[in-house]
Amino acid sequence: MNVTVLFFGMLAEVTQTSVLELNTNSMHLTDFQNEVLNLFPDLKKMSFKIAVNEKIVEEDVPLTAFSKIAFLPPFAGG
Amino acid sequence: MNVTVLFFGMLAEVTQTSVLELNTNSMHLTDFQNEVLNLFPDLKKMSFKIAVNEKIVEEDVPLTAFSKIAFLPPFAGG
Amino acid sequence: MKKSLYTGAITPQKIADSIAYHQTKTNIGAHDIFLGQVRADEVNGKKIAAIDYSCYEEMAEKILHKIREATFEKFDLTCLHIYHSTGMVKAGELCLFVFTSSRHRKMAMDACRFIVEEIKLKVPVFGKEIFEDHTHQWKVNT
Amino acid sequence: MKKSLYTGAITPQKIADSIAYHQTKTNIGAHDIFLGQVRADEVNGKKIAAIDYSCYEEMAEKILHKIREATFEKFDLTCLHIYHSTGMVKAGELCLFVFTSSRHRKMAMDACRFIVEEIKLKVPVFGKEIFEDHTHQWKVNT
Repeated sequence: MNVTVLFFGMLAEVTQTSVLELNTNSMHLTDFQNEVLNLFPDLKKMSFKIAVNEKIVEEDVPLTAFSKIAFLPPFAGG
Repeated sequence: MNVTVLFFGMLAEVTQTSVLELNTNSMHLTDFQNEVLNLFPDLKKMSFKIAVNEKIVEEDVPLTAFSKIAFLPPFAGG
Repeated sequence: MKKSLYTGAITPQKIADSIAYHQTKTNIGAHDIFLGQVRADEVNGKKIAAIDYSCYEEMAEKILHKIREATFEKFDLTCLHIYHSTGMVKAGELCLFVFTSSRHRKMAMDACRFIVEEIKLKVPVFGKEIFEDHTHQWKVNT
Repeated sequence: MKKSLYTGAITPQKIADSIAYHQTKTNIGAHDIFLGQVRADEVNGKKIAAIDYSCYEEMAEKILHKIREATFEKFDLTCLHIYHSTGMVKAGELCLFVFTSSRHRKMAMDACRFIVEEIKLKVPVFGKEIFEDHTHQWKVNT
């Protein structure tokens, strides 16, 4: 299936893209995350959180074709 | 000696004056305060603090001809 | 000595000017502003239309000066401004403006709160609450 | 849904307009305003000239909406406004404007602080600190 991946801030600088459609066989977030990290090995040294459909996710969750997965660097508002 | 007496807010309403020169024999604040309360008996039911020369005074202090004695109702700033 | 007592209501424009003036101070990271506004409270069916503030001016300025000094000693601030109205301030208008600036938010916020509490407690200001029918009562702080 | 993200720097005039707008609400007794200002910090001899804020916009607005709701639940407020800049904000300019209003000071101040902390913690905003020589680094919150 195709899922949408978003990168923000310094992560987008590393991946050199801010949005990506990715064809994946991963059915769960952890597998998918590893796929992305293998695609962009420089991400492995960076600290980030992941949001699925605009919600921070800290455990493994199933993915669907509607999943929009965002890689977020440390927040720096204010 | 003559001392200056000031009344503020609702106290000035009761005494119907905001400043007064008072000739007194009192050498100390407590005696002087009683004099003033006898002059304006309605003050007795009111809550106030006393400032001598712009400083709140809570104990008995000696007075001089330079003493400026202010009767202050509860503060209500802000 | 810097004056803190201010005749009449404090206008939003005065606040904007004060904020704008601090934009050249580029070591500031956080401002906190407290504003006191006169409420149109209802007492026994009568509405407060304004507060007429009087004060023991020389003493009030002295105490406000001391509060400023104590604040700078306790908190790491870049700037600090305090304005309190005297005279008539209508319901909805502003009577108190406390403005603290610091590198970081915590200092600015802690200092602002400290100042507001000190003012309420220590500054000899008296509020005559004027009702719409021109009768009045004296403001009591809570 | 009320928008909180704001393109470019927040101007003192916007703040004045917002304050003035609340003068008709005569049940308000206290306002607290927090302002975040971009500092011209020096890093290895280079000065920060501006911060270019980017964010995950849909998520940020959703989270800001939740923060607003949580604040109204926790604190007895009359009004509440939050604005955070996106895009370029120069050193000395304002990037965050939190405005709380209540009958009494404690509520307004507690709520304002709560919101500022929540924003720092939960809103996906990212600051690219641009130096005067056009190089950059990424802002880290403390």
